[in-house]
Amino acid sequence: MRKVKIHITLKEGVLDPQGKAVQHSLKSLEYNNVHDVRVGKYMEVLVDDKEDLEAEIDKMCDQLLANPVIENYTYTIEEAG
Amino acid sequence: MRKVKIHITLKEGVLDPQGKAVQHSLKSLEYNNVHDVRVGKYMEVLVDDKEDLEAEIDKMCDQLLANPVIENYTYTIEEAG
Amino acid sequence: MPSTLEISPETIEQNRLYADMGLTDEEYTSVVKILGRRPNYTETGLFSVMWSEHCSYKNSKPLLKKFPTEGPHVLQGPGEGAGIIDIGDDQAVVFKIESHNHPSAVEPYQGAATGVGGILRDVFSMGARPVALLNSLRFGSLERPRVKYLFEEVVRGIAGYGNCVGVPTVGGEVQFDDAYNGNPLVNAMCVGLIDHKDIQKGIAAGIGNTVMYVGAKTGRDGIHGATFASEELSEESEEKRPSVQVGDPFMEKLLIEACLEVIHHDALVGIQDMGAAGLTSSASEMASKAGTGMTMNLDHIPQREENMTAYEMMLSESQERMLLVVEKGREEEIAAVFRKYDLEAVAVGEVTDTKRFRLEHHGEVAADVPVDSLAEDAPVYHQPSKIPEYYEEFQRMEDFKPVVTDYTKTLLELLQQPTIASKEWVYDQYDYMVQTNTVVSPGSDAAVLRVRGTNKALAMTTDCNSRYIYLDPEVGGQIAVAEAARNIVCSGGRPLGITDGLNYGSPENPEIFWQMEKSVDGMSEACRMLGTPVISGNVSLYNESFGGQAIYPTPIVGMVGLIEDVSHITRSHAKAAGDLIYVIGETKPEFGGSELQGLFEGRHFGKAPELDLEVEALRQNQLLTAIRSGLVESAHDLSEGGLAVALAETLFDQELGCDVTIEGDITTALFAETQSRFLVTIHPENKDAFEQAAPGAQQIGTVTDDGMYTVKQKDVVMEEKTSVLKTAWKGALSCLVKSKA
Amino acid sequence: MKCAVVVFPGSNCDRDMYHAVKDELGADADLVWYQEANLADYDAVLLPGGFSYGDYLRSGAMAATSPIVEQIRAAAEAGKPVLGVCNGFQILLESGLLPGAMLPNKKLKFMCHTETLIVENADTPFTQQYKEKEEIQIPIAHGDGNYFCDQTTLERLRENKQVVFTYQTNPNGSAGDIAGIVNERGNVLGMMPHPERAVDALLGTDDGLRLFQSILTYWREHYAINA
Ligand SMILES: Nc1ncnc2c1ncn2[C@@H]1O[C@H](COP(=O)(O)OP(=O)(O)O)[C@@H](O)[C@H]1O
Ligand SMILES: [Mg+2]
Repeated sequence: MRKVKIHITLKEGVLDPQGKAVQHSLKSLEYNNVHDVRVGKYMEVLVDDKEDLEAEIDKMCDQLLANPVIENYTYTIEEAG
Repeated sequence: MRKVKIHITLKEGVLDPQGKAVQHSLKSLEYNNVHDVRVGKYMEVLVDDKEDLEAEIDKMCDQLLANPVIENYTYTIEEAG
Repeated sequence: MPSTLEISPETIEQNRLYADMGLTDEEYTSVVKILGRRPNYTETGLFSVMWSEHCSYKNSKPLLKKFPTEGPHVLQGPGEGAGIIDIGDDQAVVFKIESHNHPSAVEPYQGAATGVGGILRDVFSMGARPVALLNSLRFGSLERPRVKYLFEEVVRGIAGYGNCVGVPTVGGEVQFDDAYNGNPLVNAMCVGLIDHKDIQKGIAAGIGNTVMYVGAKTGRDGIHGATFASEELSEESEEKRPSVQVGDPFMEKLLIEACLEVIHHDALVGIQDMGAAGLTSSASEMASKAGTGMTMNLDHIPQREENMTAYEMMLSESQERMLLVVEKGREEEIAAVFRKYDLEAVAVGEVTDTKRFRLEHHGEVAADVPVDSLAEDAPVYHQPSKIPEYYEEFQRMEDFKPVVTDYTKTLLELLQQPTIASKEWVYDQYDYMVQTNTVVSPGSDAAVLRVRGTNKALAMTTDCNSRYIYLDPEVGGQIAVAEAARNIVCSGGRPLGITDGLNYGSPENPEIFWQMEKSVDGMSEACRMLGTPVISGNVSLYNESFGGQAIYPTPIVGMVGLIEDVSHITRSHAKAAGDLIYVIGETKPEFGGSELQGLFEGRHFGKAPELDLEVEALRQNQLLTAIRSGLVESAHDLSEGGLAVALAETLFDQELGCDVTIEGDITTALFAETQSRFLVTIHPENKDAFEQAAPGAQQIGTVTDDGMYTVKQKDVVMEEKTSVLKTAWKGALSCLVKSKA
Repeated sequence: MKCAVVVFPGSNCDRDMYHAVKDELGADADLVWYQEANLADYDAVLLPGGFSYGDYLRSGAMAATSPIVEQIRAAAEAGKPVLGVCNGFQILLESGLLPGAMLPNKKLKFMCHTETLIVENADTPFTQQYKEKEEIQIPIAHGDGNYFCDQTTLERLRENKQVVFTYQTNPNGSAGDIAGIVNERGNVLGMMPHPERAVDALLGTDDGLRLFQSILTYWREHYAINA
């Protein structure tokens, strides 16, 4: 079994309303040293290992998990604990 | 400047309807080797470095970024590129 | 496989572990007597949840008996998932209110969301399609960061759930008062529509029939937290902690559609939602009501987590689950209906003739108790009651006489009080239009929904001014019902009945029990007089913050009315310049519990306003008759803030002006909160007819098109642009939310 | 004209769309379950609003992976009118039938109220009965209605007159104030506002009815004669 950790982030140039809101809230809580916040998704997917696992994860991300118009994704594959 | 990468995940035992739905969807796309999906948040926060940065990030997470009743968080601090 | 070492009956008794679960010594003794032996761990759990106030109403039952619950049009009174009232044409309206106060105090988003989910299930488990949601919310002062967080998240949670399932949230109320600083109230109400022939019951009838489980898997959600404090269990691993219930509105939406399909299937015998106390209450109540017994094999319960014990499964409050009883041999037909929606219906047990509730797990008997002992035989307590000191003091007080120097400034301040200010910030987040029946959307007195395919409409509202109830529970209780009825009548509806959400502090405190008793008396009297039986309700006690400070007694009234013809639908907004403005009802210098008192004094004291129920009923009838005769352009009840506020609210929609002349003491005329009053606008040509229909009505002025809010006596008392008043009123709440705490 | 209202798990404006077309417009309509539909039998395809798959992951994303999307694509390629409202629009974006993507509303709150829309292109199968630049009242109800596309796409949309509706006062942060767009061919419309909620004056506005009437007229002009 493998644990795939997937990070999905907004592409550069895509406005991030959530990030902006968090940044704004942090500022009103007087964290004045915060310059930027970007909010993305983090997924942990538990899969059976197989030969072409990477290719399959790529496909999953392209097909469903990320939207290529606005998002990038990266992932790492680990031994599942 | 530092880039703080924060992972926010649901505590164990807390229902993750979103993860369940994604898992189900992957299954109907015939990724039959997927056993579990958990969906969390990933944030990148750009901050000025300071002495007690870790303590401050902890405070931010407790106070705003994570919901301690249902979520856990972890983070790493990197040199901002 | 089962790794948990089950605690022995002896240990439970010796270490009084039952007390951690909420049973008293006497209750434990009577369980032992019922069983003829000591209960095991699971059985102790079953009794503790079923005999809790939430499930058994053990402290409130004697009070609830006082409510009138019958009427010629009542098809189902209290007792089932929700009450049902006939609306003609073989259709009926189904409704109920439910509290989710404590979960919302801990995790406001999920607490409120699952509150909405729960009340929806109560309604669609009757076979009704949910057509509307309402809510009634109480928070402390928005100046506190925690309160602000609770308020924002509760509203977001209600929206998140209701919007997703596609049931419009059409109305409600929000009040803010220091009394709720430590303990917010979140009550959700659902209204459904049903054809008489589709009415379902939650019964487990037919010996040998199959019990089926549908919906979300069972996890360790919301299991009675106290049990986990015991030493034995704290040695267990972290993952055994109960977790907060998380709602899945998507699952609920599938359940709604599947259940509304399955009720047409003749293999279905009974259906009930799993609400508080989950499997335990739904299963045992279904059997108890049918006079049967039930055996369940817990190995078949769909489980979300590993190694769940019988105790955990039976006490779990995982959301979005339903229990069905199905004709033996026809399980597959039922399962097929659910499969279409990707839902699994699993056979988990069978109806027996033993009148016992028997649970098997891993080949062993996990529990075996008489089924009636859980439901019907629960203890009933008659708590002592005592008149509170504060009440006697309030009764002795001189009447509060506010001194207003600048009427316009005072009006502006009142309009910005969060309880009076526009709730648009709230309801803009709710999809109040989905299902396309919402004729009068939030922002008027009651919400109105047409009944598609007919000429009828339903009016609905939630109301409760808890300040009056605090000052005088009996009169306050009457006022709560009367005010709800006023809102229905102002919309053109005849009140049909109510659901009540009784929220109080600890019933074990005699002064609080007195509040409960008196307010129920008051509500009952008003219900009798206004012809609105109580068809369902909910009780939430122990609403106290850590310092032992109880909330104001808050018995919320959810009322539904029938509008016989959509042409009778009336709003609170004035329609056109030139229309005449009338006030129905005389005004007295009553300021106890008023907004003005709160504004000036920072607290509420003295006597509540008086109420004469006969006068109330008469005026409501006159106004309704006038509305139905087509004589009324707009109607608005006078409530918080008195005439000055009501007049402003009436003008806001189109930013019209008014030219009004008042008589007598100015402060009283403008700001007193005397009951049984209405503000009405009519077309000038209906003047004579209207004055005949509403004999006591007094013309106070006219609607103008100059956009100026003008009130005179001999001289001008107030003169301000309606738009200025509106801006203050409209923006106040979002301003308070955004402001830095 | 026979319309298919496609029902996904979690759709919740399906019946509203059905009533609008069937009762108010007077056309034929069926509610078709996404797994069972045969869209070849229909003259127009309507994707209703709601929360397909709970709006989990991204609004419309999971619905966009279901097999019926291929049938919707075929209907679009055959030139049939395809209308996606709210969640239907999101599904059209996620499946690539329309360009761009949806982000959360800029204020991050769900919002529900009536907006003033401006008809930017009155020459589509959906808008013939409106006048160009006409202002119409149509309700919105969404949390993710902040339309995003890159600058090149935006310019192209404008050049091709693919922007059909804009908001008079942008409520959600949408690029170019966009409330609705069509594909290049003009027969696939996605819009966040709900025309099916605006077909009966009793509920506040009936400005949306003409959208459905336009579809019917278009169908009569292009297909009914041959059919
Ligand atoms: N929590 C809420 N949810 C939905 N609508 C609300 C809520 N609170 C207030 N409203 C709406 O705002 C309007 C004004 O409410 P309120 O001032 O309590 O009216 P009233 O005093 O006439 O009962 C009503 O239409 C009501 O339904
Ligand atoms: Mg009112």
